[in-house]
Amino acid sequence: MDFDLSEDQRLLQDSLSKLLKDKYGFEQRKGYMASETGWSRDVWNAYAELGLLGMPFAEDDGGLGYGAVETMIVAEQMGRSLALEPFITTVVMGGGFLRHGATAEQRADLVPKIAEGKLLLAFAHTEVQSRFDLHDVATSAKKDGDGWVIEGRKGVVVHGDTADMLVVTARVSGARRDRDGIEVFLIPADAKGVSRRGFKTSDGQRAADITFDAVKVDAAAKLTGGLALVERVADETIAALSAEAIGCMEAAKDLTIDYLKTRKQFGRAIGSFQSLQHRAAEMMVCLEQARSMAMLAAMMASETNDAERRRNMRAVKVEIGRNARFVGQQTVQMHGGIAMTMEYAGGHYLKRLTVIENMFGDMDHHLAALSEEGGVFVAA
Amino acid sequence: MDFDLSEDQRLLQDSLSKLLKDKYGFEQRKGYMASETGWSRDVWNAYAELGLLGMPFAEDDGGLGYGAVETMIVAEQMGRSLALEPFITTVVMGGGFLRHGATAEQRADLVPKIAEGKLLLAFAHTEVQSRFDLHDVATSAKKDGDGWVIEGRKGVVVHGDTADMLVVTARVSGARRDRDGIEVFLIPADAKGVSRRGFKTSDGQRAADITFDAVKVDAAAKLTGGLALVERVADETIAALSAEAIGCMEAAKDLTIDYLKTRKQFGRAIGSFQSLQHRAAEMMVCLEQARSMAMLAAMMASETNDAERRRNMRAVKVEIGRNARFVGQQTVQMHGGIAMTMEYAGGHYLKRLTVIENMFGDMDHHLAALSEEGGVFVAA
Amino acid sequence: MELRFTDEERAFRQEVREWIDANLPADTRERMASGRTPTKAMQVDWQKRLYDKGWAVPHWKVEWGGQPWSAIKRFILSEEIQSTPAPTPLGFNCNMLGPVLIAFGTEEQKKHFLPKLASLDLWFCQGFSEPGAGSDLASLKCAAKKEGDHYIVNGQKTWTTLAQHADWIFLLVRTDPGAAKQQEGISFLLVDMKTPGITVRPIITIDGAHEVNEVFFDDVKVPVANLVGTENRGWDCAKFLLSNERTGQARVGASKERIRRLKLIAKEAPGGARPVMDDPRFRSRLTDVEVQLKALEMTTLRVLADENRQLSRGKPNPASSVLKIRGTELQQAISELYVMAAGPYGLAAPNDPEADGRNEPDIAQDWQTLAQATYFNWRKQSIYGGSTEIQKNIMAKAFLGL
Amino acid sequence: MELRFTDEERAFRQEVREWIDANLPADTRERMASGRTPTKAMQVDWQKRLYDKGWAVPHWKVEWGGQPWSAIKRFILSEEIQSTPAPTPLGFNCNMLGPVLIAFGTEEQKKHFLPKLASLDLWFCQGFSEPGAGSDLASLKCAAKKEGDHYIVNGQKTWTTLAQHADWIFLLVRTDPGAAKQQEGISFLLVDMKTPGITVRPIITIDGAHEVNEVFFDDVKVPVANLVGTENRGWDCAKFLLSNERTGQARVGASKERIRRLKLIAKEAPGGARPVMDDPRFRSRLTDVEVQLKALEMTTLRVLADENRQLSRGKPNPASSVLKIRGTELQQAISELYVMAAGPYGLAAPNDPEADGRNEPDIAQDWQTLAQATYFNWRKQSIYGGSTEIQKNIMAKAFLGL
Repeated sequence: MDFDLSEDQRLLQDSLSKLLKDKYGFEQRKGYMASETGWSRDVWNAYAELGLLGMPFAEDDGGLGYGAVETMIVAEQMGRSLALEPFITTVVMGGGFLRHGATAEQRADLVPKIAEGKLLLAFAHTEVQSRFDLHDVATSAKKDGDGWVIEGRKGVVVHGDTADMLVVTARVSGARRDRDGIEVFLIPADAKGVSRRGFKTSDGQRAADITFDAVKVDAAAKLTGGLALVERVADETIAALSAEAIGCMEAAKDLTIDYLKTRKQFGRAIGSFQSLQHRAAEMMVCLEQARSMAMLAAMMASETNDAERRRNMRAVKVEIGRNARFVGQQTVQMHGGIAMTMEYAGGHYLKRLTVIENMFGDMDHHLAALSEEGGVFVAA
Repeated sequence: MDFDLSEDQRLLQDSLSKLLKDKYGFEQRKGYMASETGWSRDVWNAYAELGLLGMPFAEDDGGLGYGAVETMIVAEQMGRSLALEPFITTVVMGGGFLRHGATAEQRADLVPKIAEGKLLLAFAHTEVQSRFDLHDVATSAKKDGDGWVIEGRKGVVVHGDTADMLVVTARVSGARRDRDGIEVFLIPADAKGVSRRGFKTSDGQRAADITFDAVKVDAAAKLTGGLALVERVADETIAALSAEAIGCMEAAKDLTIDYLKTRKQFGRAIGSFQSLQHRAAEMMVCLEQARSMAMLAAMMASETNDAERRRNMRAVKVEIGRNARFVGQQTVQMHGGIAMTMEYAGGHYLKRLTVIENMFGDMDHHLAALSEEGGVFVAA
Repeated sequence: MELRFTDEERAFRQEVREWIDANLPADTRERMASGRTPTKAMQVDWQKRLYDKGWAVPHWKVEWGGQPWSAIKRFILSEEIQSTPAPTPLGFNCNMLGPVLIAFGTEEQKKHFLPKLASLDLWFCQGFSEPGAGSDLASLKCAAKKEGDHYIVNGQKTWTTLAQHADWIFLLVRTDPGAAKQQEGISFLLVDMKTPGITVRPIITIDGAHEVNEVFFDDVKVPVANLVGTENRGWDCAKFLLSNERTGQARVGASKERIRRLKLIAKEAPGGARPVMDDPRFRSRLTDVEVQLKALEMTTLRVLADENRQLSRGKPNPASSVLKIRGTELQQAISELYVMAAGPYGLAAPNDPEADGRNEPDIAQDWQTLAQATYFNWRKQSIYGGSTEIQKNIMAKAFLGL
Repeated sequence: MELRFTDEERAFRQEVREWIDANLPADTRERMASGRTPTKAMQVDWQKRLYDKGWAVPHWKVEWGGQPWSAIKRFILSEEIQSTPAPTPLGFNCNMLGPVLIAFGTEEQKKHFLPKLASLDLWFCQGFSEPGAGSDLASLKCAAKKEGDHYIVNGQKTWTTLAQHADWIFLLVRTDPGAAKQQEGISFLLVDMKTPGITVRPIITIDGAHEVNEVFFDDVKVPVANLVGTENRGWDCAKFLLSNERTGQARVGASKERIRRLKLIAKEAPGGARPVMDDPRFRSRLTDVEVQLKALEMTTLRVLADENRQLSRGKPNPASSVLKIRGTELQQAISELYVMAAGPYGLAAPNDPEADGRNEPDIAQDWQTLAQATYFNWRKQSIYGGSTEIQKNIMAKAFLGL
C-alpha cells in the first residue's frame, strides 16, 4: 500500500494544473459558461494536446493505458478550477462504455477521435420516473430486422446538447424495473428521430432532454454488457466525480482560509475568532475524510467483484456527499454575503458540489441501498 | 393563551423549591441513593405534607384537583434536584390509572392513602420482547370464577421494588401484539405468586423484575379502559417526564455556565473561549426548544382527542430527547473530566436524561411512529 | 397558565382565513405557492388590500393605523398570511422603518410617512450594510456632511434588498467622523431614490436571482428635515430597529406552508419503485423537521405572550434569539428536503416566468427546478439579519453573562 | 500510488489472525467481546504472550525489541488485535514511556526499563494531569525539589488511569518554579509507586467504574537517576509523547469489532414486531457510522503510509488530527447505537462479574446492561488525550495558519 504519486503522475498533475491556471481564471470561466456550448472548445483542444482525452484507453486502441488513479488526478484538478468541459461525460463515461462494451472495431474507429478531441459522448439514461435506480428503464429497443428501433425519452443528459454520440439505455425485454432486459446502445446524436433540447443545470453547466422517436440503429449499435456494464461505468464515474468533488472542496477550503485571514470585522481578522477557527478545522477534517474516500473510489473502480465494488462505491458516495455538503455550506457561511453572489467563486463551489451530490444517487439513496445490502463491513 | 403561572402555581413552585433546597443537597442525595430503597421516606413524607401526593386527584376523592400544569411545575423542580422519590410512578402513573380507570370505591379507598404518603404504586408493563410497544403484551389474565389469574413476567418496573401495589397489563384475549384484549389490573405487591427482584438502574435509581406466577385477583382488580387507558396514562407520564427533563437540563445548563465562568485554563476563564460560548448558547437554544415542548405536553396531557394527543406527545418525546441528549453530553464535554465522576452532579444529569430518553419510547421509536401516522402537521 | 387558544382567538383565525381566501388574487397565490417571491405589483396590490382592511400594520400604535390586539392575535394574522401563502407586508416599511418613526420621528415625519409606509404607497429599502461593514455594522463609512439645510451623502451601501423596486431608502450614515466611539457620530436619514447621484447596481445571487443591490451615493443632497431622531445618535434608531427584527425571523407559518406543500409533492414525486414520500428515511427526515418546527411555534408563542413583561423588564426574553437561529436553520433544512425530493431532475435550473425563460417549463416539474435554486438562496438566512454567529455572541453576552 | 494491500501484507494478516486465535485465552476473549476492559491478570498474561512472540512493541527500534516492519504491517497487527478483540499492549508502557525512553533515556534507563515495559513486568501509569492543569497541562504545579541525589516530590496528580494496577508512574513535575515560561522548568521523572508518601485514591466514574485515580505525593523521595532527559526540559519529553499519541486514538479495529458485534446482537435484539436490526432507521444509522469508519480507516492508512515523509518534513500529516477527532466521535456514536439497540432493558445497570455483583445477571441481557454504562464511560473519549477542542485549536494553528 502506497499513497504517493509516481513521477509520471506528478507530471500529469503539474501540467494540467499549469494549463488550468492559465486558462481557468474566474473571469475566463464566466466567458466559457456564457458561450453557447457552456464550455471552451479551446481548452478542450488543450486537454487533447496534453493527452488527457485518450488517457484511460488501451494503447492498442490509441490511448495511453492509464488507470483510475490518473483519472482521479485529472478530475481533482478540474474540480479545483470548476472546469466546465465534458471530460467526465466523454472520457470517463463514454470512454468506459467503449472500453468495456464496444467491439475492437468500434474502439479502433472511435477512440482516436475522442483522443483528438473530435468526438464527444454523453450518457442518456435517467428517465422521468427512474430517480436514481439504474435498472429503472422504460425506453424501449425493439428488434427491427438486424437492427433496433429505440423509443423513449431521457432527461438530464449532462452535456447531451453538444455530444456527437449518445450512449443510451433501453429495454429489450421485461418490465420497467426488471434487472434483466436492459441493453446499451451507441447512437449518433444526429440520427433521424433524435430530438434534443439543451438547458442549463443549477450549477450553470449544460444538459439536454432527449426524445427518441422511432430511432433506427443497426445491430452494431448494441454494446455488450447490459445492466452490469451500466453499473460498472456508473461506479467509474462516481470515482471520477468524487475526485472532482475533492478538488472543489480543497479549493473552497483554501478560499475560505484566505478570506478568514484577510477579512476584518470588529477591528480584527475574522479568522481570529475561535468559533470560525474550529469550523475551519472541522472543514479540514471533512476534507481529509472525503479525500480518503476518493482514494478508496480510485482503488475500487477496477475491482472485479461487482458486489464488493458497488458496496464500497456506495460508501464513497455517502461520505463524499456528507462532507461536500458541510464544506460547501460552510464556505458560504464563513464568507458571509460575498459568497452568495455570482461574482465570487465560493458559491459556485457549493453549487457544483450540490450537483455532484445529486448525480448517480444522493446520500440517502446509497445509504438505504447499502444498509439493505448488509452495510460496509460484511462478514469475511 | 397565557404562559404565566398563577399565584397559586408560583406558591407551589416556591415551596417545593425551598423544600428541595433544604433536603436535596448533592451529599444528601448520595445518602438517599445508597439507602436500601434508593430514595428518602423522609422527603416523601414532606411531599405529602406539602400536598404534592394528592395533587392530581379530584377533591371528591381526597385530592387537590390540580392539573397537568401543576404536575409540570412539580416534576421540573424534582428534575433540578435529581429527586429520587417515586413521585411519577405513584402519583402520575399510578394516580392516572386510578383517576381514569378505577371505580369511585377504589379511589375512595386508595387516594387518601396515596395523598398521605402511605401507598406506593408502580406500573408493571414492559416485557422482554415488547421494547416500546404499549400493545405488545404476553402476560396473560385468565378468567377464574369471578376473578382472574395472572401469569407472566414484567421487567424494568421502575420503583417496583418498593411499591405496595402494582398496576399490571395483561392479555385476556388475542395474540401478543393485538391492540384488543389488553386489560389493566391492580394487584397488591404482596399477593401470592408475585415475586420481585429489585435492581439498580443506570442512573442509580431502583427498578424491579417481577414474576407473576398464577396470581389470583378478584374481579374488582380489573380497571376499566384497556389499551386506551394505558396510552392515556403513558402520555400523562411523558408530560411529567418531559418536565423533569427540563429541570435536569436547566440545572445542568446553570452548572455548566457557572463552571465556564470560574474554571481557568491558559490563564483565563474557559468561558472566555468563543467556541465554548457558542456551545453554551446552543445549549440555551436547546433548552428553550425543549421547554416549549414540555409546555405543549402539559397542554396536551388532557387532550381528549386520542390521536391528536398521541401525535403531539410523540413530537414532544422526540424533541425533548434530542435536546436532552445535546445538553447532557455538552454538560460533560464542557466541564471536562470533573463531570465524568460520581462526585459531581454534571454527569448525573446526563445519566438521568438518558434514562428519561429511554422511558416510554426513545426518539427513533416515536419519530418512526409519527412519520407513519402522517407527521406533526396533519391537514386540518 | 392557559396553553390553548381561546375561542375568540380561534374565531379570529377563521375570520382571517376566510378573508384571505376571498381577497387574495389567484395569480399571487399561485406564484407564492410555487415558492417564488411576489412581483412588485403583487406585493403592492396585496398590501393595499390589507391596509384597507386595517391589517397591514396591526402592531403599530392605534393612532397610526395599528390594532389594539394581543401579540397572539397578531401572530395569528401573520401566520395565516404566511401559510396561505400570501405576501407578508413589506418588512422594511412595516417592521423596520415604521416602528423607528413612531419612536423617533417628528410629528411631520409620522404624518407624512406612516400612512404611505402602511399602504405601500412608498416602497422603502434598507441602507445599512457596506462592503466593509457587515456583521460589524458600526464600522460603516458612508458619510453625510451638513451643508446648510442639506446633508451631502457620499459612499456605498450593499446587500440592499429590492432597491430596484424602492422609492425611498433609509440610511445609516456617518455624520461625525471624529466621534470617540464607532457607534457615535452615526445618523439615520430618509432618502428619495430619485435624488440625483444615486446609482443602483444589481447583485445577482448564486441562485440567479436579482434580489439585492449595491447602492452608490455621489454627492446626494438630502434635506435636513429627513433626519430621523437626533443627529449623531442614529445608532439608537438602528439598535431599536434590529431588536424588533427577531420574532418575525422565525417565519413558522411560512415553513409550515412549505412543509405542507412538500408532503403533497413528495406523495407524487417520482422515486423509482415508489413515490419519494414512501421512503421511510425521507419521511423520518421530514417528520424530524416538523417536530422542531412545532417546538419553534411554541417558542414563538411564548416570546410573544411575554411581550408586555419584556417591555417592563427592559430585556428581551431569553428565548427570542432562539427564533432567528432555529427559524433559519429549519428553513434551510426544508430547502434541503426539497432538493432531496427533486432527485436528478433537480439539476435543471429554474424557469422564471418573469424573466426571458431560461429553461422551457417542461424539462422538469416546476418545483423540481426551483428546489436547488431555493436551497442556494436560503443559505443567506443564517447570514443576514444578524448571522447565527452574531446571535450566539449576543446570547453568550446577554443571557449567559460570558 | 498503490492502494491495495500487497500479497505479503495479506499473508501477514492471516498469520496474525491465526496466531491470535491459537494463543488468546478463551476467558480473555470473552470478557473483551462483552465490551469490558481486561482484568490486570488478563492484560499481563496476554502482553507477555505478545512479547514472547516479538509483537508487543513492533514500532520500537529493533535493538529494543521492535520489528523492521512498515507502518502498514504494524497497523495490520494492531487492527487484528483490536478486532479479535484482544487486549492492546499497555499504552502507557509501549506507546508513551517506551518511545520517550528510547529518545531521551540514558543507556542504563533503556537497558533497565525497556524490556520490562515491553513484557509488562512493570506496569506504568501516567502522571500528567492535575486538578488545575487539564487541557492547559503546562500550568502544572506538582513540584520536585532536588536534595542531594534525590528529588523530593510534593503535589497531586489526577485522572491517573489504572494507577491501582501500576508498579511505577512517569511524572511531569515542576523543578524550577522561577522559570520564565510555564513550559520551562518542568522535568520528567520515573517513580516507584511503592515509595513512601504516595497515596492513590480511586475516582469512580459515572458508569460506576474504577479506572482513574487521584495520586498524592507527600515528600516522596525519587533518586536523581530516575530523571529522564535534561532537568527542566521535561516539556520536550511531554510534547514528544503527546505527538505520538494520535494514530492509536483512531482505534478503527476496535470500532469495527464493536460494529460487527452490534450487527449480530441487533439481529436478535427484541424490538416489538421485529428485531431491532430490521428497523430501516436503525440500520441506516448503523450503516452511516460504518461509512464514516471506512473513511477513517483509509485516513489512518494514509497517515501511517506517510510516516517516513512526515519525519523528514518535521511536521505531522494534516490528516493526523482527524484521527483523534473522528475516531472518538465514532466510538461515541457506536456506544449510542448500543443504547438504542438495548431499548428499555438498557435501563438495568450492569452486572460486574469482578465486583460483588450489583445486579443479578438475568435481569437483562449482559450487553443490554452494559450499553448505557459504556455510553457514559465513552464520553471521556472526546475529553482526554487532547480534547476535541484542543485538537481543533492545534489544527487551526498548525495547518490553517490561523
